[in-house]
Amino acid sequence: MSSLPAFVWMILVPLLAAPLVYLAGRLDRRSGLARWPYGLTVLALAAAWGAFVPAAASLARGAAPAFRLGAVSLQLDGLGLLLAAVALSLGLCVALYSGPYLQGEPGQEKFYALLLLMIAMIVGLGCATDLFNLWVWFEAMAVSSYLLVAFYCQQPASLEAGFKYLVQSAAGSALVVAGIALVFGVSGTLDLAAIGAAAGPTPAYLAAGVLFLVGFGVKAALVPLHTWLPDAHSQAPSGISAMLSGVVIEAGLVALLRVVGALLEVSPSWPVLLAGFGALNMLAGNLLALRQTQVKRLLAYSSVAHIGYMLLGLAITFASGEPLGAQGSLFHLVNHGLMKGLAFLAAGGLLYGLYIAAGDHGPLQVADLAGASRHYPLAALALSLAVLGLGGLPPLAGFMSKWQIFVAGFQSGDPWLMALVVFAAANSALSLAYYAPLINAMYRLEPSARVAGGRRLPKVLGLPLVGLGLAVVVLGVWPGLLDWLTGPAAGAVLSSLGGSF
Amino acid sequence: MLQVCLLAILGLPWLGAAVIWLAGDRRPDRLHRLAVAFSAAGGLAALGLLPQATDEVALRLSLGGVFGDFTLVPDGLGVLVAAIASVIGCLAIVFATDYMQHGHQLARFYSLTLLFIGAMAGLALSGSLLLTFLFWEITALCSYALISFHNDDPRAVAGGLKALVMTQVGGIGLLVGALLAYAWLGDYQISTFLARAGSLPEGVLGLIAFGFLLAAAAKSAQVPLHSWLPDAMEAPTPVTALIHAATMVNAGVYLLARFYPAFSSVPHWRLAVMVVGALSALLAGLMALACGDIKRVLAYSTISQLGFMVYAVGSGALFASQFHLLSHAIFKALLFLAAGALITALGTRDLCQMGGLGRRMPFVRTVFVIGACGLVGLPLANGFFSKDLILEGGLEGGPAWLYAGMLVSVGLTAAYSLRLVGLVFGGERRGPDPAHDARPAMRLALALLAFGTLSSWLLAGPLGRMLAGTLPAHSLEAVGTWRLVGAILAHPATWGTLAVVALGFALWAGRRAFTRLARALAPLLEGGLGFEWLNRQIVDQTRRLAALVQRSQTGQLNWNAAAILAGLLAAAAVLLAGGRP
Amino acid sequence: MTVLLLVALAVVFAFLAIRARRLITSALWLAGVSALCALVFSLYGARQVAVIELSVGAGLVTVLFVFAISVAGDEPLAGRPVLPRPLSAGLVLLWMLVLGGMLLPGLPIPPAVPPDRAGLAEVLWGPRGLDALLQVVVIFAGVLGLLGLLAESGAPLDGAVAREVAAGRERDLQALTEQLQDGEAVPE
Amino acid sequence: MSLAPLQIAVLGVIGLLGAGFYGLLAGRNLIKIVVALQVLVKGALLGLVAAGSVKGQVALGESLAVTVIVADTIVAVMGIALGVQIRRRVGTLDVKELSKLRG
Repeated sequence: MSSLPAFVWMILVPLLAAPLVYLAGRLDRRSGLARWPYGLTVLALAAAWGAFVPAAASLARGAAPAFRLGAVSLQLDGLGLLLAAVALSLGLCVALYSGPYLQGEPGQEKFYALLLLMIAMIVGLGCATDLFNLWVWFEAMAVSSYLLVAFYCQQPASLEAGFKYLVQSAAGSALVVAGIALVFGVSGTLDLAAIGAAAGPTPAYLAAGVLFLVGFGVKAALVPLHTWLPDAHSQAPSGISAMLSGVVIEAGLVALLRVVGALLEVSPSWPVLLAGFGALNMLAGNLLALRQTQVKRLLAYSSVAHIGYMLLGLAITFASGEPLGAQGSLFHLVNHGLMKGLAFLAAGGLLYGLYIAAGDHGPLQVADLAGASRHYPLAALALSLAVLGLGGLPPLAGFMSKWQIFVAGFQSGDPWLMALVVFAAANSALSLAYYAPLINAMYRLEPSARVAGGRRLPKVLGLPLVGLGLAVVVLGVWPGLLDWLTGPAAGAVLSSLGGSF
Repeated sequence: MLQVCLLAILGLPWLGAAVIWLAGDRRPDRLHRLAVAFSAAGGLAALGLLPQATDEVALRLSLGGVFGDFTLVPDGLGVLVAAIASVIGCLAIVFATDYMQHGHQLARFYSLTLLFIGAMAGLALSGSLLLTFLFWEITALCSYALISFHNDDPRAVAGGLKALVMTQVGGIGLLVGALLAYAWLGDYQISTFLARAGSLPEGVLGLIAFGFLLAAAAKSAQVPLHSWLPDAMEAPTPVTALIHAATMVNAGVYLLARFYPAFSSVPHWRLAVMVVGALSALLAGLMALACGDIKRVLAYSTISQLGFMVYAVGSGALFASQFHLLSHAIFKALLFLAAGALITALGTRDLCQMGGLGRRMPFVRTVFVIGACGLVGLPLANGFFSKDLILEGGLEGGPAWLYAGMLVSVGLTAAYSLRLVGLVFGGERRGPDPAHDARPAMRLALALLAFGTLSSWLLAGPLGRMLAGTLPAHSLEAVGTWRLVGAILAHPATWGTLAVVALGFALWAGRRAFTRLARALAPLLEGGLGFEWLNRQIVDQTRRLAALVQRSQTGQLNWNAAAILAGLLAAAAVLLAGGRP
Repeated sequence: MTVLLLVALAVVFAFLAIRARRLITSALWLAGVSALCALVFSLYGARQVAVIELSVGAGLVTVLFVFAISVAGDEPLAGRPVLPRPLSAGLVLLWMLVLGGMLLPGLPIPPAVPPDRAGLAEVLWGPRGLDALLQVVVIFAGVLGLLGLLAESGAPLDGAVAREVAAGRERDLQALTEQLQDGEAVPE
Repeated sequence: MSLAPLQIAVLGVIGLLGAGFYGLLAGRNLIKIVVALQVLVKGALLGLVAAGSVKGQVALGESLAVTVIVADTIVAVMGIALGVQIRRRVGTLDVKELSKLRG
């Protein structure tokens, strides 16, 4: 077994830990605290980091670690490493956080086992080189996330969200399979690189491209396919909201990127399409968030907007063939994972203190936050940092990645892309109109009735907040810190475009 | 030494901000002391930097990639603005130790104020466009957070939000400019840009120039993006004095002055700058006449005075603009802090409830009148010299009709200043008696500023030398203080200006003759001359659009599926449109 | 020709499954679609997957549907559809036309390729081993999900908070059952 | 007119996808929505098998199809379970009623 490359252990460790966690939870049922599953999960994710380091090191040495089983191979490249980094870091935070958050809930062992499975599937998805295999990872990720979304399965609202999520995601996945059938029927191969070599502007490939775009687009929350997102993000337990928003929709984007990269030759309109969806996402996401009164729903719509920024960066690379746009976009992917993870975990902390600890599953309203800063100083500061970063204010991480995307847009010299960059900047200004009131509410003096009667937060809950908050600030001050991750990832995107420039 | 000073100017306030935030609200007196200590140290460092001004890069931090090098260049312009920020910041904090005595959330107040001081100094000293933009946004962030410091007051929240969004929209201009410059020159350094601006295509340079004008107008509250400043008066008064009178609002003028050599050749740019400045000076002066809130009057007067500076930059009188920037920072901070002393004593900002305060608060009256002299530009106060320099520059470098407009603004300034002083200190007492005259720490800050108002014009010579010596691209000429004073006094325009000031006084004194006109104009002026309406329209339309989009999220699964189908059709259409070989 | 007929029949059955008023009819039509598909598969030479489709798609899934219907009830829903019917039909037709228009005219008629001799099991456990392993993961995740979804709130709880939660749930449940009983009592 | 196997399969795929989508658009009952999902996947399956057969890789097509069948059955089961749970907790199977989360 020692001959397995390190990156496979990143998948295997959480994967193998999942049944153990479940079993441990079944044996440990009496206590209702789920100490064992919780501890094991955190341990497994920490161990996966142990595999991450050598994997990253071997990639940095220029080796391309690969693992082959039968005809299907997994290969770690920059993009996969980046996705793994986001999934593992956010996953560790979420696992740490969920222990106190879910205290007393039934079925925690399933929660942890599925969380581990989902993380493993996301890491695997990033390494897939086979079209069908990519879909299988994707589907496995989706299947493990359904229960996580509908975890409070006694609550009508989370059942509703879970059902909508399941149906739309399954419809998208059926479209992807149809697309795979088309590609397979025309090219006779499933290997992404071979497809990339064979694909041309024929109607069959075009139709497959449409099916892939929409199929994966449902998961990546392209407007108008995003309709499941606000429901699922707002109803899931907060840790899962963070995962969904910070990693899962990005995993959809990465899958989309892989496939579109292979089908690049099919149509010259890919950049137009990506940029168009990007603009639509930014505008619709921001406008929808503008009128929200529920905190988690607001944050969910802001994810829609942020996917738009990532799409814009990718469109710039697709149009110009320069890696900078993709690099900015992937940097933004990482930052968005950190910032949105922080935002959801902080909002979840407040939700916990104000509602869940009292057995109430109502939505956290913006008005409830009034005065939160005095009773929950850490959560309030964390949420403020997160939304300021999301709004693109320096010196926080979100500003730097947006800047990188903007620079790429201007360097392309294309007036349309420059106009889109200006549009994106205007959207950032617009987004402050709903981020800022959150902060205003939290720093009010007069506490809301909820805050006045809120419970204290467990200490462990604060740990991920501190970690993510520091990351958001440090990356904002020193953006070059992640170049080792985003640079190769952008290179991977470029090479998946087949060097057709 | 230079590097130490630079690091101290930026680092000490930020360190202080962090320390105070962590210290929390538990022991207010310790917070007061900490804040004063950190800001005073920063102020001293800034004063120490003044004689060391140079046009060389003093500090360089390479971020690599598309972030370039972050550099600090302590040239005359930067050092001046940084020193104003640090010193007046220190005085504002000294004042605040009395003003905020019974305040809550002191830690937040002091941290944000210190954060602002550091950021403002950084903005002034930055030698890289990206760093400038970065600090530009941080100052906007602090300004927003401090305007809505009293978050329980919906007007404060709305004012903060308005300021944030408007300056952000303006910031897009700076963003576009910086991005264009980087895309064409491959470097963020301002020195590179100034040296190689001529090599840029004409259209690109024009875009940058007008982008910067947009950013400057938003930051310096110039027409038509001025309407956030009056609403920003909800901030605690020391903050108003510091951010919304003495420092941050100067950033726009500073930006225009710094890049003037690159943009002066852009067609219509200079005229546009002058028109924006003159229009702001004129309209804000009019609005100040009709306003019933002491802080809002001062806010309009700030817009108007900033208009003077912008006009000066446009006409090429760079030294005059920076000289007036210094004067205005001092006398306007004085006026605001004095107003703050009035407000704490009375508990109101309403002019209708003031009056007759001259005898009850003699100290405040004295300093307030000194400040008003500076504002009006009466001889011996610093505003006299700087404003006259601006007008002379305008007469030489700009069209006569704009000069005439500026003269009207001078008269208006005199009129509304007289009105303000009269309403506050003259006449009968129209409300409850003040609790007390200014407190000791307040007095200290006010006295220092009053002294500055009366004497800062003596610095004209050294200031001119410093600017001329360290700004090679601007081709400025150094003139000694006394020669300058002599030239001003000998210039016929000076006496014309003084005559206009007298006319302005007469206008207010004989206001009964214009009652009908005033009554007709009042609603127009109180409504902000239609700019408020425009703002509301934009906000309302955005909200309406948002409501429309929100209806598309029906929550019905069937519609969601239809959206997927629509997405399929749209994607197919786009791919097909471009996909035919 | 047989294939065409079977495929056409499958599509017709599918529409019938969608249009059926009763759930149980719908499930049976679906089983029909599945069976027809299985037949088509076997005509395409894919005998093993045909058997699997027949047993899983037509068998297992149908049983599940019938079970679910027996649990959840089979009342027809009154009222208008959410989307106007012409709109749904128009959108779907348009989409089918677009897809058909893209695919059918330009589709190359591929030369007949001699079928490979490999069996399903060899391929599934050989070259596609990774997929097969992931199937296990999917099944595991699915089973966990199912357990979670169908779990009753009887799990042991601990601490004051948990007792509160449980009490709240009990109240909700009671209210709901009362509501349901009321609701069911009315039509009779 | 004689159609090649591939054409027939494409027709079938389009037909089944269309039927499935119509079910998603017009279906009111949760269980029926799951039926529509099943129809959608049947279309995709048909495509996979036909593609394998056309390319002379029947077993490969079959193996893909099996994977899809397994994954999709799991999804269907979870959908049904959610539906049953919704019937229990919300008291209806009507998708129209299931729109408390909106805007």
